[in-house]
Amino acid sequence: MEKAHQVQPTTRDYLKVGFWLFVLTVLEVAAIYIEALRPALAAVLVGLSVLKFLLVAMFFMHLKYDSRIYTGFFAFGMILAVLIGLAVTVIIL
Amino acid sequence: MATITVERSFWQALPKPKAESGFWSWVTTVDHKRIGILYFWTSIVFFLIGGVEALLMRLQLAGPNQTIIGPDLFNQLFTMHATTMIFLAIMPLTASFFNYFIPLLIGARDVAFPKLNAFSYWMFLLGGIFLNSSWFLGGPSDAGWFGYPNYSLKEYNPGLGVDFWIIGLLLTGIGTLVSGFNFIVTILNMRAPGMSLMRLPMFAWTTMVTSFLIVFSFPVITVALLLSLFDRLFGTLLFDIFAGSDLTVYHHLFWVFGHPEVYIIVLPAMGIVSEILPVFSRKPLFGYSVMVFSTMLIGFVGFGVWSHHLFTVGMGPVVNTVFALATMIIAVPTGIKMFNWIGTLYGGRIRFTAAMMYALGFLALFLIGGLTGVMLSAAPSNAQIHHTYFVVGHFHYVMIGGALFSLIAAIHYWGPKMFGRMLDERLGKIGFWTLFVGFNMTFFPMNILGVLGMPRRIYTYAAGMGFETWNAISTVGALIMGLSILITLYNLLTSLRRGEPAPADPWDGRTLEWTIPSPVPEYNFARIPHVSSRDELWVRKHPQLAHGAVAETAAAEEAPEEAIVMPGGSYMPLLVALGLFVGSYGLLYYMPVFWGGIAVSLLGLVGWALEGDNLRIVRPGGSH
Amino acid sequence: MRHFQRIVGLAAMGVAGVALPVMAAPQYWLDPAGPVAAMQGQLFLLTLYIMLGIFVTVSGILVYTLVRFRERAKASARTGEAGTAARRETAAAAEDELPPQIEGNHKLEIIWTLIPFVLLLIIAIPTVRLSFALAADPGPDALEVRVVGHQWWWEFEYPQLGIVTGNEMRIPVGRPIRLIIESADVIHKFWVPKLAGKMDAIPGRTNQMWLQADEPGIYYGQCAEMCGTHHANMRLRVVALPQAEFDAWVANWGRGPVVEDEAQLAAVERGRMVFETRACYACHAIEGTAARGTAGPNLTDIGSRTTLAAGILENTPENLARWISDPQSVKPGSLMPRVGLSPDELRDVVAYLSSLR
Amino acid sequence: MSQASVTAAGRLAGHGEAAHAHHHPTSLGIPNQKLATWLFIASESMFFASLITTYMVFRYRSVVGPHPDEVVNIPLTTVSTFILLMSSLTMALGVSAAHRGEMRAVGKYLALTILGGLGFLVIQFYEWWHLAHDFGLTWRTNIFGSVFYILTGFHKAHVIFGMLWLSVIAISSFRGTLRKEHAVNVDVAGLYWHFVDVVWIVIFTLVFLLTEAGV
Ligand code: HEA
Ligand code: HEA
Ligand code: HEC
Ligand code: CUA
Ligand SMILES: [Cu+2]
Repeated sequence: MEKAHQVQPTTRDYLKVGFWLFVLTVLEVAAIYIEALRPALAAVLVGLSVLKFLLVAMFFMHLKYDSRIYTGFFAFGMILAVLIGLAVTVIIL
Repeated sequence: MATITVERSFWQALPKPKAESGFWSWVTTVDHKRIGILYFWTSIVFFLIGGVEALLMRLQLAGPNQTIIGPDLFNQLFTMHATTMIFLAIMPLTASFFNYFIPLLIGARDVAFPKLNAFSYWMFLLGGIFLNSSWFLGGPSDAGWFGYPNYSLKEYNPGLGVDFWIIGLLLTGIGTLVSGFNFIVTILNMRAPGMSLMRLPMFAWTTMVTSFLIVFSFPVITVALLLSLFDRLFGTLLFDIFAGSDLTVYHHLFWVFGHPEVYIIVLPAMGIVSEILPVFSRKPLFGYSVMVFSTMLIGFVGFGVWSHHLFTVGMGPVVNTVFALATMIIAVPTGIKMFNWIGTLYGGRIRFTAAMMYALGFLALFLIGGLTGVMLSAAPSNAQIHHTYFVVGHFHYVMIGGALFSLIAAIHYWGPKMFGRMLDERLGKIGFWTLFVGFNMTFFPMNILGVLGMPRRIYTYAAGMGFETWNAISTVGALIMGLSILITLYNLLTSLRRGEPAPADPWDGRTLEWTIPSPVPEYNFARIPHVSSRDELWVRKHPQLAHGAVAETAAAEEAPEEAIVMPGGSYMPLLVALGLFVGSYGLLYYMPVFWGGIAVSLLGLVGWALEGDNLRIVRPGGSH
Repeated sequence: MRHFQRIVGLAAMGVAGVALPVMAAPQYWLDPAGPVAAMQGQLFLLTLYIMLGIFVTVSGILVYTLVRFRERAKASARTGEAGTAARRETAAAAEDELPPQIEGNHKLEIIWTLIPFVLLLIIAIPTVRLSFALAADPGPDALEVRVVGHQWWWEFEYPQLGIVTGNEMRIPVGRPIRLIIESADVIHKFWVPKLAGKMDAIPGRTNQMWLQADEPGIYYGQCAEMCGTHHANMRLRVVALPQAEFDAWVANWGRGPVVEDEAQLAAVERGRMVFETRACYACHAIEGTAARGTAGPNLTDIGSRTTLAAGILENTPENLARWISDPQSVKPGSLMPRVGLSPDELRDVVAYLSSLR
Repeated sequence: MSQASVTAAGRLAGHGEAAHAHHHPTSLGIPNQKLATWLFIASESMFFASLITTYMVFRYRSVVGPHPDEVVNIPLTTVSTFILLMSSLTMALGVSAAHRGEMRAVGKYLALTILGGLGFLVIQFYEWWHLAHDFGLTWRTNIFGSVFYILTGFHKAHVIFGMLWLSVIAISSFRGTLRKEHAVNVDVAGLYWHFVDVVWIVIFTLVFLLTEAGV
């Protein structure tokens, strides 16, 4: 059981996160159709999806409230995965 | 012994194994010690199989133009030899010691997930059987232990051999991954009170780092294998040149796994040596915290060097140099370990027991293997030694001189604890010297052969190439190694029956496993120990070393707990594993069997989750 | 200097008595025949010397430690070999004899972190330099050869000269050769140890390397990547010729049969008919004839090669006949099938192929 | 289970599979199951990273079409993405209910989550059918087809497995056998589900949006 003194997000908090996820998804799709964004589109899209990723990880997956160790494992795995993935892609392409 | 009954839903009413001895007790066991012993004997059997395969290759290579073994069989032999040795012999043997000793070393009664632990073992055993059954079902893979496509695809490898190889590795891989999670959680979360992370025995540290390497590298080979399996079974085009593929994708995926894998093999060995050297020089491990740090560094950097296996695929000078330099860096933390081991010995009072001699053998031989590794890492000259017997020499030095020597040291050191009998020291020493001599005779000539220009994976070579003498020496050496292995096996088997009964602490040990009887009772510790020092037992024996912190009285002297609850056996781990095992044959022969197998596994999982705990109460000191 | 290095290298690689087998080792690359292999060998020797130094130092300290700090007889008599329960009681008595319980030493640890760094730097610098140097293009006057690996033979195409040959690559001495390395089926690895290190032949990719022979001679090589049944029998030779001889070979290539008398000419003509009518032409090409196959080696200059079937048979008329009459008994699993020829046909075909010098 | 044996069970240091494990303090003070699940997730990150890397390298290498930019269907995939995101929301609410001890409510939230997963799958399988039917793209058509179906297929397999897992919990909730001490089991299943969602966020961006953006 999680420690009693830890703040638990309320249903309202979750709904808020859900709402923002919705907004971000809409923004992502909208971004594609905005001509002005074209030059930086890839960066914008990656940025938005990182935001979504963080929202889910921090709130739904409780990383914001839980032991730092979980964050450590996950972040380590993710960073390793991204670095190796990028390296392999760069080497081959 | 009482059984705790809980309310009986359908799943909870399923039969629970009751046997406490005999066949079914082993099949359903979730006791980490029994699982450790199962791992032990299984991996020894696979080691013998891999060794016989090696001897056959050595016989064929003893002289030029020999025809004892034809090319296709030879290719199958080295493929299966390597796969068996790495995945079915050395890794599970280390897992055997993880299983038996990690809970003992950290003062726990079991691992974090006993049922998962049993599952890991069954996946290993059944995966190994699946892999080796290909010998009888049309022949095993001949694509080498990295199974590069497109040679490994249907077009060039039409039989089922490669499929067996891939699926066999996937099956054992599942078991390995699961045990990786299990041991990290165990070590992080199941420590006895007072056993802080910086008091963990080195073996626990190396086990944990190894487990992390498993957790992060096995998924990658899983993908690599799955991709070629899809090409083979379902006709996808991932490695089809004519569809525009690039084969180096597989190269990279394989070695992103493959390099961490070699540290998965050697780190536990380093941990074992770090346990043994202090005991037999009667000194603490030199530079403990630096050792911990360099273990982590090796593990971490080990993920960034994979392309040193690919210097000749044409990645260009920039990539080659980056990976060459990264590879060289690893020599620094490894060197730190080497010097700390010598620092441990220095000034000590060194007892040359068989276990100690094997551990010292590790130091000398791993040194040679490591140094040849650094020679390999210089990309431009790697182009000459790459894929020659120089590489074969290198990796046998690190994997046998390193890992295997250390594991045999562990057999002599921890065997008495596991089996309750002392091994014969004299035979142990004879075993050591024959192995040491045989090993160097077998593998040192290989370094020379590489320089003379002998490529690896050739089933024959012409006369007059300058290869004859060295190959002949090497073959004789391999026979001597075989003799040595037989001596050690004989020692082990006879000592089990007739050896002197082992006391709790035969070596004047330093760590918690020596505080409890040999062999270890089911509950390990009659009372969970309180730890106040890195070398807990040593400090209890020498209170003047306790640096202010007062060592608690030995756990054994306290009154034991009167009732200890232990997990009872379960059929489910085996059931889930069997479903996957049988299903795998279905994948190759008859799809309905595959789906049936998956269904059985899923049902087994549900049963696993819902069957309840089958807890049993054990009373130390009672009639048990 | 090079001589000296070679001697040290030999001594280092082992044990007395190495010299003899080494001298007869046609793939011993520490005795290089061109600049690429020489540079690579030098880097190898540098790493070898440094590693030897480390090995001697570290194992020296190890042995010294073991000898000096071994438990003396007196102590071991008291504590006993394997120890028993009794040792616990003597433990208290032995207390005063515990060796100093040293747990570490920061200064030492820093030293043995730094020294390896420096040693690695000594290797790292030439590693980087050489990596780039060897990857550089050999320049415009390099001769280009396209190397294609096949199961289990090598194809060499000279785009600038319009020449295709197999298993034996002829090159002029003293001129850099730019190799374009490809594969027709699975992954192979091109390697001629005395001239240069390896480079992969990967289907779907094109790799480049260069090499150069400093002296005329025949240099052995072989495939170094597991490529199937006859990976061990996928050998090759590089024949380095003085420029004039090379030019003569180029000029003669594709000139047709060389015969001594009328009788031989007749046999050769008959042989050519056999070649162009039986299955041979479907897989093999011979310049100036109707044979245009590409599944097997180009045989235009087969008579002048030193070996057959990727380096596993000496090229003699008897071996040629043996090969053609039943390749599967020589190289079981080879992709050249047995073509049923009558003894006469066989004799003529051999005469024809032998005349293609 | 008698009171005495519960205390005794507590002494079995953190025996993770016992439902009552979290009554007992573990060394780090966090439940074994959660630790293990996070490790599993970290490991799965490497799995999907390998697949995604393969996808990124291979996607435009096909010698014959169709190529990614000819087939991606943003509106449809957006809807399915949105549904999956919302199933994560209901999942989070379910976990939250479990922590408050409202074990009956858990089942309802999980049922919604499973429904979300089902909606996602239906749309995704429709998209597969659409690709195969209208573009002739199967996993044997070209290299893009192979790697696309394998990547999205493994993701779907994860969704399906998650749905089975959640069903087992939901059913025990409805039957009333899910008790307060099982909260950590709900928690862990939730982590898995969110992770599958997170992976889809990445796939959606890399496979669909970036393609549409012409990268
Ligand atoms: C247990 C397994 C193990 C271990 C520990 C290592 C350790 C190392 N390996 Fe090895 N290696 C393999 C198993 C292992 N290897 C296998 C199986 C293959 C072949 C796979 C195949 O193709 O089938 C291989 C292949 C291989 C290659 C590719 C060869 C090729 O195909 O061309 C390279 C190249 O860089 C390499 C390098 C190294 C290095 C630098 C280390 C370093 O970690 C070594 C570090 C140790 C030391 C250096 C000794 C102690 C240090 C000191 C005393 C300090 C002072 C030293 C210096 C300053 C140098 N290895
Ligand atoms: C940890 C791993 C490990 C271990 C322990 C070994 C052990 C041995 N290996 Fe292994 N080897 C590899 C890993 C290992 N190897 C790998 C990864 C490859 C690369 C494969 C590839 O290219 O794909 C390889 C390749 C390889 C080759 C090169 C093949 C080639 O490239 O053509 C050779 C050649 O000599 C060889 C020899 C040996 C020998 C003689 C032993 C000996 O040490 C074995 C000693 C054991 C015994 C001799 C058994 C004793 C038993 C008996 C005497 C019989 C008793 C029997 C019964 C009771 C039933 N190995
Ligand atoms: C189906 C294709 C095929 C046919 C038909 C065929 N060959 Fe070959 N041939 C090959 C291949 C492939 C090789 C290379 C074999 C190897 O070295 O593994 C080869 C090798 C040879 C060699 C040795 C070449 C060298 O460079 O060493 C000779 C000579 C030869 N063939 C002659 C013939 C003759 C004569 C015939 C007809 C009677 C014939 N071949 C028919 C495919 C064929
Ligand atoms: Cu071609 Cu080996
Ligand atoms: Cu490596």
